[in-house]
Amino acid sequence: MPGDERALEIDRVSKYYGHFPALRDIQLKIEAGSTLALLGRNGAGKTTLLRILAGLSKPSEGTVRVGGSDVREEKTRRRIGVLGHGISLYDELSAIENLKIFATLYGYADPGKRAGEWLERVGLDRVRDGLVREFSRGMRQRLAVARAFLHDPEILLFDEPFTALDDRAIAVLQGLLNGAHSAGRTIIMSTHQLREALVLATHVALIQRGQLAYTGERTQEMLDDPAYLYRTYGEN
Amino acid sequence: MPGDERALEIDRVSKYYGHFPALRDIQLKIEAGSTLALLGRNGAGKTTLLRILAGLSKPSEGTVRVGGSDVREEKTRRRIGVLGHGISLYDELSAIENLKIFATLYGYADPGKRAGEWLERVGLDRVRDGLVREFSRGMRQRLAVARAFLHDPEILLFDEPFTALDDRAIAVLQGLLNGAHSAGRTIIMSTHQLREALVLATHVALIQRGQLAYTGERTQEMLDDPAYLYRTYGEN
Amino acid sequence: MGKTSVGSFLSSTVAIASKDLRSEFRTKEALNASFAFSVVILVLFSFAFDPSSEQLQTISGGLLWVVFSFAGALILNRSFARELQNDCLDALISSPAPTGALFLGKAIANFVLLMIVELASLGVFALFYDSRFGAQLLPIALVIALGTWGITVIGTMFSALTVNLRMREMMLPTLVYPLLIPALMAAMTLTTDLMSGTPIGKDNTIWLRVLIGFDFIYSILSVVFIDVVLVG
Amino acid sequence: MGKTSVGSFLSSTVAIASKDLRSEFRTKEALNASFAFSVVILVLFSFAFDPSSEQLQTISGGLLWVVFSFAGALILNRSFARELQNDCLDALISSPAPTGALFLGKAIANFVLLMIVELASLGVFALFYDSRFGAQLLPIALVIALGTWGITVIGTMFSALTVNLRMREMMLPTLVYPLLIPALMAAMTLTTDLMSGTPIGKDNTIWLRVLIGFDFIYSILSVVFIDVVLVG
Amino acid sequence: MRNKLVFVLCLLAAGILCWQLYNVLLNLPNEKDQGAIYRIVYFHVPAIFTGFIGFFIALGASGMYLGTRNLKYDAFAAAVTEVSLTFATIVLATGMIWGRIIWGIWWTWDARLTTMLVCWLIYAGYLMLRRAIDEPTQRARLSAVVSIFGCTDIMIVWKSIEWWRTQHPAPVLSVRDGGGMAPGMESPIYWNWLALMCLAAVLVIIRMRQENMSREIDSLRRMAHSY
Ligand code: HEM
Ligand SMILES: Nc1ncnc2c1ncn2[C@@H]1O[C@H](COP(=O)(O)OP(=O)(O)OP(=O)(O)O)[C@@H](O)[C@H]1O
Ligand SMILES: Nc1ncnc2c1ncn2[C@@H]1O[C@H](COP(=O)(O)OP(=O)(O)OP(=O)(O)O)[C@@H](O)[C@H]1O
Ligand SMILES: [Mg+2]
Ligand SMILES: [Mg+2]
Repeated sequence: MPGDERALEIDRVSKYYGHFPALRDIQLKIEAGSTLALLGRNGAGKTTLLRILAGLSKPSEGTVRVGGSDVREEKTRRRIGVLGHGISLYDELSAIENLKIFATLYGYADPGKRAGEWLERVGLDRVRDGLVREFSRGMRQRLAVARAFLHDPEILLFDEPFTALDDRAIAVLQGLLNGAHSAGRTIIMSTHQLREALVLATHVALIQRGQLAYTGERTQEMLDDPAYLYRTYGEN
Repeated sequence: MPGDERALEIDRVSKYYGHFPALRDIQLKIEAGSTLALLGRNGAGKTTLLRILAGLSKPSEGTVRVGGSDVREEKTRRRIGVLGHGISLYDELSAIENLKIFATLYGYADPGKRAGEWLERVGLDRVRDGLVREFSRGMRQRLAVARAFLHDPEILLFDEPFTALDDRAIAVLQGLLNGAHSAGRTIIMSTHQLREALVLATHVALIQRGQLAYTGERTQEMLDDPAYLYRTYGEN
Repeated sequence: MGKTSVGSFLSSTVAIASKDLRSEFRTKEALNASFAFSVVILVLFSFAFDPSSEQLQTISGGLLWVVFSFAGALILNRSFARELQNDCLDALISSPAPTGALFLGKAIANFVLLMIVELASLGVFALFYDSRFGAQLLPIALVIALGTWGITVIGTMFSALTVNLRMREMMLPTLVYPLLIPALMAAMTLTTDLMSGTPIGKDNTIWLRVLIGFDFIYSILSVVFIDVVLVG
Repeated sequence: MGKTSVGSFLSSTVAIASKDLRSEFRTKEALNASFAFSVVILVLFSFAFDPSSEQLQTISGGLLWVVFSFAGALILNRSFARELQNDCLDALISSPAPTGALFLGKAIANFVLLMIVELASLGVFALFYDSRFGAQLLPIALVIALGTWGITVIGTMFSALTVNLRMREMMLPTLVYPLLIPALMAAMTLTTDLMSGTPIGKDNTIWLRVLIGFDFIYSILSVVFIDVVLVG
Repeated sequence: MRNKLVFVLCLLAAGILCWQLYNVLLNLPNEKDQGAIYRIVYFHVPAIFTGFIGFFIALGASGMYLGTRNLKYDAFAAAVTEVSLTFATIVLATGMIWGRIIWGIWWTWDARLTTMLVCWLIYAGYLMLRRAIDEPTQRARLSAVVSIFGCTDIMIVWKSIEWWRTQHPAPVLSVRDGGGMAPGMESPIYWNWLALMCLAAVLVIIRMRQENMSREIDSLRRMAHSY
């Protein structure tokens, strides 16, 4: 498929746990620069799909490609940033140490500099040598964002980013996401907090029992009444 | 203090982790039959307070009393039901076995009968012998509710009950809570999902850095604009 | 404590013990692993020490208890860790069952599981190392039961104590084994004596007393302090 | 593999190894626990076997490796478990660093930690059991390094393999120790020989070869299969 | 079709076993040193051959699984390992009985015996690992790796003991370099081996069917309980 070199293409992806199909035949193309809200009930398969996109698990069938190459390839992984349920930080290490490790893994020549820049960007340079163990939940969350997006990935994956965060933390995160969107990043996030997600989304995908039930642009209708999607396309 | 024999009284409760005050001088009386939404930012101390109310941890100072007796007393614990972050069920045991254990611990003469009744009530009698490990998240949640309220407690404590649940599961839980409220139970729940909580609440308490910043009845104002409370009483 | 209170203490104890036993017997994972581990230790020791030597009789008691305490650690490790899975421990603690009953129930379940593994290992040991227990079967069984109860009480207590620590797997052995040394010493001496045909008599009753004293003191201490450990 | 690719493999390996070492040296928890455990085992064995006996020379090699492998398990256990805490493993796997570098980095860190604990235990051992290593110091060091690398490779690999299992603490020893037996057998024989003054010569070069072969084969196998284990 | 195969193999195994049992017990003379007990060799040796062949087949199947990710290979590997472990147990049991009579002890820490025990432990670990993992795909993947590591290990152990003097008899069969048995006494070993191979095949087929079935049931139940 020629066209956008940076788009993420999910091509007939299925994932079986034994014989149980957690995902069936997902076919989806995500345009570069769009923000996709991945919706679906508990157990629909959102986390499974995101883990496959992140290269953390392999699809049983089908492929996921970014600009034509597989997600498990080294150069593709460099283009993807992931923030899952956990914050993926080492409690016993300091903020700067945590970021430096990942900067090294992503092949930066001067990991210390890169790490320092990001600490500043998320407002943690004051506590650069503080151990993560001593950070509050909000600080941890910000550091986690810095860790995940240190390498300026084109594609950002979030699994339930708003869960268990308070209003202020959600606002901060929304701000970051908005910034990434304006900078032309592709964002994919799964969530149950429809209201918070739909504000940001340009596109919506609804998964139902492992199958894609709906995909399209986000409409005003959805914003006004978040339950609309489930009512219209979801089973009951 | 004479008056309502069934009220929950929190009397100058403080909790220190080392020198760090997670709760300071909390003074609060919760009337029998009310539904209290316990609000506060991340790290405010909601979970700490709920664990103290549940008798899972001891306050450093102050007391918590139900009808005049301490929460760690046996007869008081019988009046309290708790549902925390975890579902508190054994994955390797079946639904009925799980409930039977707790019915025995709560001293029921015929634990099997009690367990069976509750399975019916939450609609899981069809899978009474299924192992919890194989249940979906929704089924687990319903069984957890049955486990927590098996002994018909007067006081129900919930820590972030809506987190990570989908719309349908939230509706089921709200229904159960509404039912408990109509039956005259006292409900205390902490949450960040203000909208869902405020619909149910009769009272609201806002904790800020371990201190009680506001307490009172829920007003129409709050319902219309959930952020109102934080704006008015919260710091920024 | 009134009569009903004793009754509810007992029924809680039984409920906890039977829950643990039932879930273990359903999968048999800890039993199998612990038994396999004890066979592995026997094999390792057979390389480390020449098992065909004369000296074997004098060390077999020691060897046996080393195997018991290491293989048992696998079972004890899981005892309270089993409750962490879905925060089950919180539900148990917030129930009206006294924490003492909780502890006793778990200890009893662990004791039963340990005894099963130990009897199986004993059989393997007898086969592999050509030992005979025939003559002193009853006293040996008594010593094993007493020693095992010692391991169980300390192990269960510290399983509770370490359950919420980050370093659970490491802290448990570091804390438990040093404490167990008197009980293990007594059990080792008695077992070796009995296996070499010396009955329990004037020379070694002191060890028996140490063992019984150990069990008694730590059982009491554990039941008293378990509430502090679990609730605070 | 181009030049830069080798370079990035190496720098990832170093980053992982130094991260593990740094966080361990900061708390020293695993080191302390593992060392304490090895002392406890030595004490236990000194009760189980008469350490003043003549026979000691013939068993000291065996004893040493039993101590090493048990105390080392505490460190290896934590190796990948350390990554579970905040789902750090996911971040590592989704980074462009090859999983082979991940494995090697962790293995190197574990090797260093194990060697530290082993040297410390060796000192304690020499004190307790009045052994002397002087004469064959270099060959003994070589054997210890080879044996330790064997334990490390298998231990790290299976730490990765079991990291997501419910029964991690039990499955790890059950799988690892039987696999380690050839390496341990070889290391035990060589150490005992060297400690009793026999140099490595025609009788026991075969054991040296077994040890080297073991290390070699499993290092290769692990680097090849780690991706299957971690990603799928 | 499969049922017929199972039936035929069963008949074959039973026929050969009966014939050879008759032959071994009633026709063959006692051995000059060992007396009657030597006859246990007709089960001891065929069982070990069957078992080891099984472990190697399991290694192949595990490799195939990792290559193709087809769960059929996993079921096959599991079934073969399980059956082979049974035969390994038979070797241990018959060997121990034999040793009790000939050597007067149940067990000696001789290299061959120890190797066999290590082998048994490794594959017992494999089966325990399988039981500890619920999710079939993960189970297949991880246990395939264990199978590969285990088989390698057994080859190493096997190699490493070739230089040990053992109490256990050295190879005696003429196909190897021994040739110390009378021809008439040797042939029942091969016949019994054939019979045990048939038996093993039957067990593997049945076990595989069961494995597939239980996975089917498991996923149906999951399907019913999820969502
Ligand atoms: C538990 C005890 C025993 C075990 C685990 C055991 C194990 C084995 C194994 C693994 C083999 C195959 C070796 C090979 O083919 O190289 C074997 C073969 C054999 N075993 Fe045993 N054995 C045991 C006891 C005995 C005893 C007591 C005897 C008789 C004194 C015996 C006689 C033989 C013979 C004659 C062979 C055939 C050797 C050949 O030609 O390959 N085994 N045994
Ligand atoms: N490791 C696993 N083994 C077996 N089944 C699994 C595994 N992981 C997920 N599943 C199943 O796959 C389905 C999809 O799970 P997934 O976690 O992707 O759902 P989700 O959409 O993220 O749900 P939630 O909103 O609850 O997070 C579920 O039915 C789940 O039970
Ligand atoms: N076991 C502990 N040891 C040390 N500090 C703790 C412990 N538990 C909680 N705290 C601290 O006490 C404070 C209150 O924590 P708590 O979990 O009660 O907050 P919360 O209101 O439930 O927050 P959230 O909304 O994030 O769940 C926090 O600052 C937290 O860091
Ligand atoms: Mg999810
Ligand atoms: Mg909380």
